[in-house]
Amino acid sequence: MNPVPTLMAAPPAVPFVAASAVSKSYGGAQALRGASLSVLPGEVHGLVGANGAGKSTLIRILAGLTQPDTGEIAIEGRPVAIASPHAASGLGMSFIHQELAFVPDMTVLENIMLGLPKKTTRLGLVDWAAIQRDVAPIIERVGITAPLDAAAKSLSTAENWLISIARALVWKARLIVMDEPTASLSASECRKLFSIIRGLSASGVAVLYVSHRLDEILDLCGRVTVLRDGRSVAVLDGPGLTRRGLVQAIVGGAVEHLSKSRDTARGEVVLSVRGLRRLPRVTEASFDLHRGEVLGLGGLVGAGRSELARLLYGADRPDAGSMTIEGGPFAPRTPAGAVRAGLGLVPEERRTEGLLLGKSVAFNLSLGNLTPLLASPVLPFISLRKRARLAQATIRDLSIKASSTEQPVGRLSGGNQQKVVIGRWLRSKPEVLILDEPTRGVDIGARGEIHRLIRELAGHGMAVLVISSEPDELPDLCDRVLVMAEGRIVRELAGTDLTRSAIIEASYALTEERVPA
Amino acid sequence: MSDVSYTRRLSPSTRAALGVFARYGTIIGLLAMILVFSFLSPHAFPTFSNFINVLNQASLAMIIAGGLTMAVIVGELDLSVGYAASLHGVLVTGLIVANHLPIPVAVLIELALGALIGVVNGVIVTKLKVNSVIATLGVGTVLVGLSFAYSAGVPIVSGVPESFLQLALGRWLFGIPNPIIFMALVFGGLWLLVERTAIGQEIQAVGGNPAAARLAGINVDRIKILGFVLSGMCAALTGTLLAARLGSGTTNAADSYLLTAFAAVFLGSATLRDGEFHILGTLIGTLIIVLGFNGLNIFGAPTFSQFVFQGAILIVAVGLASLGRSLAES
Amino acid sequence: MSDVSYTRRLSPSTRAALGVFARYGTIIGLLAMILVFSFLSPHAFPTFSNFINVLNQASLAMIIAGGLTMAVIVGELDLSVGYAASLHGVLVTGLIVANHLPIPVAVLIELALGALIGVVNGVIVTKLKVNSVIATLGVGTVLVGLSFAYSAGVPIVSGVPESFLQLALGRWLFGIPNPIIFMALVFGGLWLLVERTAIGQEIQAVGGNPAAARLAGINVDRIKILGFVLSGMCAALTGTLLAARLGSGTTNAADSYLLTAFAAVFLGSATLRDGEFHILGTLIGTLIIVLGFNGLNIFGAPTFSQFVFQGAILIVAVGLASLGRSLAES
Amino acid sequence: DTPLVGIVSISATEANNARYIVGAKAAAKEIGWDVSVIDAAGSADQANAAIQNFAQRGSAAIVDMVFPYSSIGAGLQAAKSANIPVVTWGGGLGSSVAATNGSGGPMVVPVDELMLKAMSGKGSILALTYHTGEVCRNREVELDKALAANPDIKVTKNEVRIPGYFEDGAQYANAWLASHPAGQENLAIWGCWDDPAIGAIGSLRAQGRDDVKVYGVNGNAQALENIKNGFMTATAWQDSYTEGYNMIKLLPEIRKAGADWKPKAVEVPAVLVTKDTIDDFIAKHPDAMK
Ligand SMILES: Nc1ncnc2c1ncn2[C@@H]1O[C@H](COP(=O)(O)OP(=O)(O)OP(=O)(O)O)[C@@H](O)[C@H]1O
Ligand SMILES: Nc1ncnc2c1ncn2[C@@H]1O[C@H](COP(=O)(O)OP(=O)(O)OP(=O)(O)O)[C@@H](O)[C@H]1O
Ligand SMILES: [Mg+2]
Ligand SMILES: [Mg+2]
Repeated sequence: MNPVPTLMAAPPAVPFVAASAVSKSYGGAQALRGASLSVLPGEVHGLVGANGAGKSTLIRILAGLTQPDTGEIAIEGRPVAIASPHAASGLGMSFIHQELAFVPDMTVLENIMLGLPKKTTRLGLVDWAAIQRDVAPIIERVGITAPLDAAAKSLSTAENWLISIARALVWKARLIVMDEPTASLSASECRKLFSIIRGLSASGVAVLYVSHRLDEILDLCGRVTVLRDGRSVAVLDGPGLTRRGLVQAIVGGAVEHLSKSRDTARGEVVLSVRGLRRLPRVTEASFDLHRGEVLGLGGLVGAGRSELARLLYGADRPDAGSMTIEGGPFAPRTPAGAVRAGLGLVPEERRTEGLLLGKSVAFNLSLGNLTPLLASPVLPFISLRKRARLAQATIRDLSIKASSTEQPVGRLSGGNQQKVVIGRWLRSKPEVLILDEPTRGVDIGARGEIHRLIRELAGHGMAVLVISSEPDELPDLCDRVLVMAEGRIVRELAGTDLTRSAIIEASYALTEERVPA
Repeated sequence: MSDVSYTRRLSPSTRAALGVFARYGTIIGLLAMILVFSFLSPHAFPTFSNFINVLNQASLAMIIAGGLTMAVIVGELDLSVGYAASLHGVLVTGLIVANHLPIPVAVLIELALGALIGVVNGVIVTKLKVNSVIATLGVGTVLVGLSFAYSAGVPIVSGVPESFLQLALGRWLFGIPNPIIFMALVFGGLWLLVERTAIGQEIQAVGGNPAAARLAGINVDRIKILGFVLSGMCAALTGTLLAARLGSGTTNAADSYLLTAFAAVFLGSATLRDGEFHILGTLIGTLIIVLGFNGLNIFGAPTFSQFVFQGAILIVAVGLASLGRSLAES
Repeated sequence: MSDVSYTRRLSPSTRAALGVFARYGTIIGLLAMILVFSFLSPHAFPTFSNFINVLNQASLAMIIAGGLTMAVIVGELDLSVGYAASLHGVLVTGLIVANHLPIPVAVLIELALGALIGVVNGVIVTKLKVNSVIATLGVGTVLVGLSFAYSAGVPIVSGVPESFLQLALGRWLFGIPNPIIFMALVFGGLWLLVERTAIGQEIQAVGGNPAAARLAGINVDRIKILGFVLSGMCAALTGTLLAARLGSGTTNAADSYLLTAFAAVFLGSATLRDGEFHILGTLIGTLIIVLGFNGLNIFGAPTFSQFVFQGAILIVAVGLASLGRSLAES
Repeated sequence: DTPLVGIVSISATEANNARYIVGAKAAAKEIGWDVSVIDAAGSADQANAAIQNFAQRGSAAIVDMVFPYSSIGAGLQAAKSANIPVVTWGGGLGSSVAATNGSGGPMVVPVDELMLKAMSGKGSILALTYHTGEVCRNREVELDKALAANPDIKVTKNEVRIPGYFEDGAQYANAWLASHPAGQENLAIWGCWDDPAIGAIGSLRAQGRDDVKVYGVNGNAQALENIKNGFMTATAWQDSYTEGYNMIKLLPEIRKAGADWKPKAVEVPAVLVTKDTIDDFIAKHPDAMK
């Protein structure tokens, strides 16, 4: 068992990395306004803030991916300029970015050694046997179980995270920066990650840890820097480091809590699913979705929920099973067919599956729902004025932080991008809306708004299916929760049974039977 | 030790200027080129008749480039357009001369055939999932073979009626040469389609991010096929007009349009928008290429300089635009 | 209400068979082609001397395709290789005939020049951030201009020494034609580089996911430039060997290699690996194209069928491979 | 086994090549030989490969169309070591080539004479050249010789490309016409073969210019059609059918003579065709319009 780093009374003299008064603007947007950050050797340092607060930008600057406009960065007291990712690793830093970076067609071992100096034979060829011997202890320590010659693309997200960590360890980095590492990890994978982080810290490696999950932050970090609107507004440690303190620093005021309105009456069945299967990830799924209800789909990452959503949505074809929508047969062959039948989807990977990053907010909001934009009912032309007006309304309704309706959506922060994807379905009002991890990577303020929005949609008679890997999220939000494990729906929870612990218990039900500890 | 603190490298006004340059650079370049050539050849270059002549000459390449733009907007390349246009030229004269079909019927058959070739390209790319470079190269090569099979490579010449030639040589509207009219109609139509219709929004979405477009409920395959169909139809129109202009259908008459069209489309992507392909850009791109060729010729520049000019203008225009853009954003 | 139910589309064994087909389909196709031609022309086609003959013919296209593979592995296209090879052919004969340089010196100068052209391509793509299609098309066009400037388009013929011709016509090792030796050296070298060295790892990473490679601290720009340099050097070697084979340096002698090389590289990507570009695949891809040409020639197939074959084999090979792959995975 | 003659064509798309092949086939039928044609699509390397392939097949003779003997070194070597005679059409006589005809250079002389007579020593010429082609180069040399005696004629030379000669011819004509307005001097456009000139005619017609005389060489069907319609002034018709026919008829002789064969040129004279002679010409050679 690794010890939790003790809360140090007086920090040692020289921080490993210290950034001071860093500013950075992208075109018109001011991402950082004189932010500061210092990470001590061997500490686990948290970095938190609302969406768009500038966390990723600060990290990208440390990584040499972008250059700040002004500011100073020092490593062990010596000022440095970090011109490239190469320079950053030369300074003893290793990064695990928000968007996972690995080469899908290369093997696990090749990905671990990516960009690192490699042992060669006398002929100048890479000596993979020697390298494998060298990294074996690290692989053991990190807990990679996949064969080293498997292609990285055949691995799960969690295993690819482990690859990144292994790379950092091989490089003997003094600081490992992790940008929202747990966003796509299961609870057990999270626990494993935490113990690795503690081990690193104990062996003198500093970790800079970015997350929206405050429980993790409180659990792991000795000190926490809070960013708000590009400024570092607080550094909390010791007794000052509390959930309440963090929330106040992040939001800059008090947060109201969502109280669930239980008055929505559940209507007739809209979508009915029977025996849906697509091996290997979905074994059997049967359920009914009612008008006006928010149905949660809980479980561990990899339980097959996203796959199930894709089946409902016609993005994949099932092996067996049947569906009806509003009593009529429903067998979508494409997402277009599903949309016509009255479905909508907010996909899990918003940047790659949800958005056209180069196009404007208005364009993205109107995508897939162009009928309201038609200038006249007879001609096929659309009205750009209508598009802008509708976009403006949606931006207002969802309080999306965008400079204008014409701003490219790729320049919004993660949370605001997510709101744009949801906003798309706000106008077309599908019968059934599926949201896959709608609040992943979304700050607590925005998360509250998104929850309120979901309830509101249900209140207007929409049937909503919410997939979430955070057990906390579903009990507050949903009328009823189905728990999936290993491709099956294993439990239905509603009413007073619907609690966080019941979801967790059901999620592990199958796993624990099969994998003896 | 040297000073390593960061200072802002570019002032906001410099950045803004660079941004303007990135967007309007090619247009500025076009205007500068026109000025220089007007200065060098004041009597021959900047005349209305020369402009009409150049535009008339360029119209065919422009039509094919307009079609190609549709293929690249949906994210695919269409290397078959040159070969296809050559084949259409052979077939349309064959239909008129050998099969005695009325001209409008022959032209309509070509347009339908162009659409069909587009469908074939599109289906191979979307359903067989063949990379579009290889698919359209393959289809183009097959088309050359078909052209040989039809004509044994011998141009179809005799008996081409004058009324067919008038398609390209006539001036049916206000004394403007017909090819210019056709070109204007094609560009106007495509511009409206892409920028102002619902289908156009879907076309742009498919080009921007096919995965997201698909999940937003757009039938991506159908839109991609549509891009190829428009490209194929434009190739058919170009091939037909070229046959009318030359008075014959020749197996490789239009092959060389491929490179011109490509260059125009990519030059266009450096114009006005940030590296996106669009119809207006293609228009400006073709103008740069043909006016440059014309101006250099009138000035009497040697052959080699024309190649150098054509190659260099591409790199310089696109390079400066993207450099300006990335500096402005940095 | 009718029950719309699904049934499993493919049995596991069918899927496995399709997977095999996707990987080995092009090789199976190659073998089938050899069988068919052997059957059609039993005396002329399946002989050792014909095989050597074919390989000899193919070697030049193979070398240029091997170089092109390096450019596409790092994720870029190099459309300048054909024009560059033509220019090298003109220059190397010029250096030997007009400047009386010793042959090895002239060849080394060409290789250095080829590397330089690669650097130019690479810098334009990575630093000016110009799309590689447009950059290499532009550079290629400039090279055509330079070739004209040097030779006015007139082939350099008289005074080419016999010893230079021996570079391509000689059989210095075990009676194997020299081009085959050069080709084997190039492919062996490139294969070792990509598959077995540290730089090769970086090359693969840049091609597989440039963003990830950059984050891992790999100097992506330098690796991309390296890809262009290797492509440029292979073009130089091909151009030089072609000049030796033809006994003259001609402005457009090697232009047509571009299409062959492209087709070979993409055919190769359908071989053994899942749609990745790789050296071994390119080898097999070129063999298919060249053996097809040779077999049809020997069989005496009409001209049009050669085009149709070349186009169709591309589509069929790549199409079946990717279809097999996606069905196997579905 | 019937003997086989292998023909390697630079471009079966080109009308004269096609006509030569037709003539060759007719003759081959008469002497009972088989004919096989490979299109090298303009690539000298493919031409070499094709010649090697014919050698491999053990053909009785090989015809090289248009590729100069200097660019088919590897092919000639293969044919020589297999004892197969190679003849050229427009490829010249040299190395181990046994016979040639169709060396198109001198064909242009009557065209040049006609053109210069019409200009009577004054005016401007747009010459559309193609340096890479041996035949075109020879014709340009003839033109330069003829022009040397006419210092007051200004010549603008532009290089066309293959493919792309129609478009190039048209674009060069456009630019040249812009600085040579009608009614000021004698104007002529000269193509080193018909096709670029036909491209230029497209420009003339589009601009409604009828003051420019246009000259081509080869006399392909399209050029003849243009002469009939009055858009082209003159061309020299190459009787490539007869050239192909005669050459194939020669092959058995060459084979019989073996090592004793003396390489020689067997030229067929070209026919100057103008507006005045076109009707007679067509009556005499109806297949020239095909
Ligand atoms: N490439 C870019 N171009 C323009 N603006 C950008 C770019 N990257 C970030 N921004 C802007 O900078 C601000 C800070 O973004 P950043 O990604 O650093 O936030 P974050 O704190 O990581 O948010 P999240 O929690 O959502 O990931 C946002 O307003 C964003 O819109
Ligand atoms: N083709 C695949 N091969 C291997 N692993 C995969 C594959 N597709 C998905 N995965 C992994 O499976 C998990 C996701 O599976 P799926 O999306 O079906 O489940 P989920 O319950 O929706 O999980 P999540 O919470 O990530 O949405 C991820 O860890 C992902 O990396
Ligand atoms: Mg972030
Ligand atoms: Mg999921």
